[in-house]
Amino acid sequence: MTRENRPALYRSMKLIREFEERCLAMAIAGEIDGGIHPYIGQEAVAVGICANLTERDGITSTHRGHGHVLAKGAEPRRLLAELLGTLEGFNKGRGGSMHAADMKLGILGANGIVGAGGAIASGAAWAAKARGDSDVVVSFFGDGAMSQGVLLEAFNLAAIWSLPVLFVCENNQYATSLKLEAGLAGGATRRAEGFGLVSRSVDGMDVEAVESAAAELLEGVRAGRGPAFLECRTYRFFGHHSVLELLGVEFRDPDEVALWRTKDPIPLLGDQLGEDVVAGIDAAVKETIDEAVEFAKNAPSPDPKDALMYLYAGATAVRPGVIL
Amino acid sequence: MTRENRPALYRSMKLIREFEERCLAMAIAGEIDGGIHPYIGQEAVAVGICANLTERDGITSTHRGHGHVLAKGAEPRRLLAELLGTLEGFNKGRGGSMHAADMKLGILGANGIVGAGGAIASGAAWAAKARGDSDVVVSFFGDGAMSQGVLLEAFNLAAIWSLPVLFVCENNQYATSLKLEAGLAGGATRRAEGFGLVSRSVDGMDVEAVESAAAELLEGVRAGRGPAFLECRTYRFFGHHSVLELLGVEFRDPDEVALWRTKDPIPLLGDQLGEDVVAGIDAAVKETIDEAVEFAKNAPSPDPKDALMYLYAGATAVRPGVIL
Amino acid sequence: MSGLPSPENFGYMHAMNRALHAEMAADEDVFLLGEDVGVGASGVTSGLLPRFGPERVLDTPLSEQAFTSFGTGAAMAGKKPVIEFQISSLIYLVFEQIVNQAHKFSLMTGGQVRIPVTYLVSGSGSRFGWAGQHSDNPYSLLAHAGIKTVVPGLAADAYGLLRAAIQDPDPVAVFAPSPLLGATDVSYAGEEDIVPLGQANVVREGGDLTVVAVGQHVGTAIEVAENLADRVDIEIVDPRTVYPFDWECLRKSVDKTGRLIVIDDSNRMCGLGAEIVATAAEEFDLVAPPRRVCRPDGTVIPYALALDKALVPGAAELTAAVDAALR
Amino acid sequence: MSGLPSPENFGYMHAMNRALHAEMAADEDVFLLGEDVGVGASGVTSGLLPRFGPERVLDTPLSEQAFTSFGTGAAMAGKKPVIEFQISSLIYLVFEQIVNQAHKFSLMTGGQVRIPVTYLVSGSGSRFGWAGQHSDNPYSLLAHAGIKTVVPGLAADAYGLLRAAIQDPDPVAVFAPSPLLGATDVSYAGEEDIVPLGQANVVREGGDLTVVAVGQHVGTAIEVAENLADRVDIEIVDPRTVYPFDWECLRKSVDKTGRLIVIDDSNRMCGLGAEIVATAAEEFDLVAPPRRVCRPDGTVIPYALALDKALVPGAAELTAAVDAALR
Ligand SMILES: Cc1ncc(C[n+]2csc(CCOP(=O)(O)OP(=O)(O)O)c2C)c(N)n1
Ligand SMILES: Cc1ncc(C[n+]2csc(CCOP(=O)(O)OP(=O)(O)O)c2C)c(N)n1
Ligand SMILES: [Mg+2]
Ligand SMILES: [Mg+2]
Repeated sequence: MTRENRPALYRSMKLIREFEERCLAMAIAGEIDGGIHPYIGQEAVAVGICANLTERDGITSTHRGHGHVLAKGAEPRRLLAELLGTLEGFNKGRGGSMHAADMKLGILGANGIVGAGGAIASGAAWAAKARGDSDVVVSFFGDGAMSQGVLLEAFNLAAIWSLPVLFVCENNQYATSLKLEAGLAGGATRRAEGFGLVSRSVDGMDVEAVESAAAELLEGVRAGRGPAFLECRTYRFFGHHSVLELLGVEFRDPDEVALWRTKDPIPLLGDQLGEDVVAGIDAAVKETIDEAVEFAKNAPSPDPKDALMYLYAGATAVRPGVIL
Repeated sequence: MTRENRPALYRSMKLIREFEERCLAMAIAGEIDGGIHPYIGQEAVAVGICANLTERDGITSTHRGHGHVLAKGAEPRRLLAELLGTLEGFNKGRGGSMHAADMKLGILGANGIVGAGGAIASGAAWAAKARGDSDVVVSFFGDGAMSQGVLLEAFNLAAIWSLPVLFVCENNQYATSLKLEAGLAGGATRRAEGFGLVSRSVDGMDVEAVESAAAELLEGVRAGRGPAFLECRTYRFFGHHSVLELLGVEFRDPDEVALWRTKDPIPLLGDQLGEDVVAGIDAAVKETIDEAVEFAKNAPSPDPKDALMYLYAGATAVRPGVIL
Repeated sequence: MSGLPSPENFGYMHAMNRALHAEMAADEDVFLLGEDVGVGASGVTSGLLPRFGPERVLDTPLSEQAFTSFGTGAAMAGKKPVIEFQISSLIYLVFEQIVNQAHKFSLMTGGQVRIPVTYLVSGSGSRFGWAGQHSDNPYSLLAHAGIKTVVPGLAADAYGLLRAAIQDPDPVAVFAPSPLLGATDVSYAGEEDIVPLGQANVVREGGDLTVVAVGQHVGTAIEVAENLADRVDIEIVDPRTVYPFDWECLRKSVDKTGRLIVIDDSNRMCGLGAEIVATAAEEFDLVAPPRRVCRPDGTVIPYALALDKALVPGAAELTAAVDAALR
Repeated sequence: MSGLPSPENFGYMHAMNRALHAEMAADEDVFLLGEDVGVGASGVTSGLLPRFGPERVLDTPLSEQAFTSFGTGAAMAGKKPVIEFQISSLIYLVFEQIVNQAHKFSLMTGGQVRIPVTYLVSGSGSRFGWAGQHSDNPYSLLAHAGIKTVVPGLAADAYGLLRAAIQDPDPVAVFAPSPLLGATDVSYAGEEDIVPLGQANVVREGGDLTVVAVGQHVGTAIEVAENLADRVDIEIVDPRTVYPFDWECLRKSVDKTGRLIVIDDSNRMCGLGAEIVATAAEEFDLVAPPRRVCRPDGTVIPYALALDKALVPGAAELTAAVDAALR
């Protein structure tokens, strides 16, 4: 990739940042039921990776999924409409933050269960391979997920079947309160290599580094040389979940948090674009998000009578909770 | 270890062989319900490992567990009594082949679910560590188990908590019909290393090689330096399960089977002991097994009225299947 | 491989095997995955690898969780996976992947995606001598969670329901009772129709008492009904699909007979029998208390054969329940 | 950590927290493991790490399956693990390890070993706004499999049952309903007794109709009973332990009232409500059909709050069922 796409990378990161800051405030204010897991601080990962993807490529995402979904091209207003539980949301208000999905864009879903996405991604990748396409699927997950059995099984499956999957470990060094070293023996890339995955580690605060590392790995993946693994070393600037922000709880050392905030990927790239460019993008992004908030707040709510709509794809008689 | 224990190693392997040959015949004759997964060919693994263990050390075993159980010191007659579903069996006829356990000898159970033992072993090892003992737990499993999520999770758990566990992968190169290469990416030891385990691979047809590799690894494990992993390259001489023998089904290349049979660990060691020693041991072993068969065939059966005895350790009212 | 249990007879296993062949031939998106499916170790998948090739018959490593969610992912991308499980208790191992993932995607995505996966348990319930971890019948659990669940009791239904399951747009679990796998069935000619999900079958008509019989107990119920024919005229309802249950069919039968017994080889507590008896008590007109014939609460099947058999319901228990219901 | 939900009030969470403190102080073999138990992220495990140290309070990686069977292994070696699960659906993920391993070892080994593990689900059922994968109540599933299962509906019972669960020689699952975690309970003074497993509690006496109410619905039932007190005299039975169920207590109540309604926040099909209604129909004398108030079949909780609430039973549904039962 070249310098020409820097503004686009910046814009995408800024969009996520602005979206998440607004969401976090709304969640703390009680406007988003269930709250959110803010992505703030990790924007370079989603953006650097997704810069390499087309609409035909797939992703699986996590509980901390807004960044991935937006970076993959989803409309902010429809994501926010989902978070507000409205019919204009991608999932018609049925999924919320942890299940946001836009199948048309290959967004196969955030997921409320840590580590669940890797095997789903592998199945979708196999189907793409069976179609004879060069489409790939990227599976995002955290450092905590690296100890989840189903994900480890998926590494093996993808490797023996040589599937077009890129596994992206967003190593933000904590799983809720658990420090990386206390949870993960052997190290992320070494573990992935143990499953025969081509593996690399990259500075996840540097969007261009992420982008080019992913580009390199994806070249092999697309060419049918099998799956790969990319560890992105990153950090979340806020608490694990908005409810912890609300309560003012932080499990991490404040000095550590402060140090990582100095590595913010957005000004890092912004500084290279010049003030004018940045100001222009920032203003446009703010407008987009303002408009999204307006849109989402005015979107209609689903009817409680339809609570079980979509439970089955086929017509299926469901007996209600009370039969009088 | 020294040459002095060669007769003991030979005796232990021969005991397993004789036991298994008798069982296989009985299973094919329909005398053992459910049949068995014969251990024949793999004796050097169980014997080489267990030569390093005391009665206080634990093991977890597998569906192909007779060898482990016998090598750990269990009485053949009580194991056979279990296989015949009698009250003289370790499990009072409740467990059978896949659940044989003798807690007094630290045999924490064979297991019908592939890969299930590693996490159980880790818990028992943690308890030993908490007691301040230098006791260890060995977890046996096959190459097929190396792709089972819960076992991979257990590798990590044992490593981060530095537990006194030795993981022993009996790589007999097949999981039922699945060839190793088709099931396992990256290789066994490389995968284990990816979890921070000290790992080695050894010729599993050579009991002395297994014994000394295990001794080396167990030294570190006992000394509190954390878990280790040993791959033993071995082969089963018969089909996956006795029912396949009964049906005459073999998924492997007959030439491959024949080749491996030339590496039989028992004559390999026997040749070094001299004919007389071998003949003496063989005769004694045969007598032991004859006696075990006699014992088991005459052991009393449990009463069907007691079918749910032991379902709970505490007194618990269980409602029957028919209430008239 | 010729020694493996052959599906080349007009029995239950042959029916399932033929259903797989038929669906794979009819629809290119159908594919099969599972352990030892290539060699057809269970007997049910014989001949599929040679016919359809390794692109559509995938031998998996022992990674049930990953390959189950792999099925979900492939389904999202338009495929129709059939996943074979060698042991019924492997359903426990993939409970998360079926119940919390595959089942929930349709609603959670607001209908954006369908997950047409078939979970084929080729051998459920006691195998007599396989002990505690190989002998359960987990179908009530999947039904509680809302997974469409099928337990064919006759060969023709095994054929027809397996085809319907594969064609269904939702996840469907198919449990083949172990005791039936080796059975031949004279009523089955090897050429049968698709049986829609959710439709029960009145296997035997009668006016005195309704027996709901599940899986291999369709046979048990027929045997008992014939034995007792001089004393009581038993109607036998085979639900075939245990969820969604065909309540209308049962209602009609109980309207006629006023008496109900359920025979079902799962645990008493919160089992399928409980559901059927409960619904009948709430909604139907019964002239005598309904009854269940099932396994005891929390059953773990012991190894010793006499103990194993003591826990699995059969003709003796059903006969006793019929006698009690008539008193 | 001071901002975390504090158990320093006489509420439900405080009760559970005190029970953990009491058992860990009383018995050296008791230890705690789970995700974020050190910081007490759920609120239930607060103060245990500082008091008992990292040897007895183990923060685990996200490896639910391994740490559940780790508990089994530690139990075999004489320990008494308490395993916390942050989300009720994590029970699905460890279904194999609980149901097919821990539960079965006692019988399968012929009584050689006991597995005194407590599975503590500190937050079951809908959290209102957490959507499909965080809102289930899997207790009927564990009851079907034979796991001793406890759903305390009152703070004092949360204390007493959790202690009893930890002391029990078998695996026991304890489900703390999410809606109760933040509740304070004036009837609870912070000093309560151990409540033996398997004993129901008549929370309110009445002569006209028995309501079996589970978990947070003990409160729902009390509210409804008071509201309708001028029309109907409701007796409320809180089973507390859902398996093994205290059938004798319920029998006595229904003998008196002849009418039965169950309110329970799990799915209809094969749920706890089915079991209670079925047993009553088989064995008790009812003067009117029994009824269930529960979630619909196969429920997946949608995100939007109004939809979520529409699926979880409450006072309105219970009132309607009472009215219907009296007609
Ligand atoms: C299997 C599973 N276990 C536990 C949880 C509860 N939980 C949600 S997020 C989380 C931490 C995840 O850590 P990581 O994978 O590093 O992602 P991060 O939150 O750091 O982005 C936990 C324990 C869950 N959702 N799923
Ligand atoms: C989790 C699980 N999956 C599948 C099975 C069925 N099964 C029993 S043994 C076996 C093969 C095991 O292979 P391996 O671990 O290499 O052990 P081996 O039989 O070669 O000794 C399979 C698939 C099982 N018991 N448990
Ligand atoms: Mg993390
Ligand atoms: Mg093997």
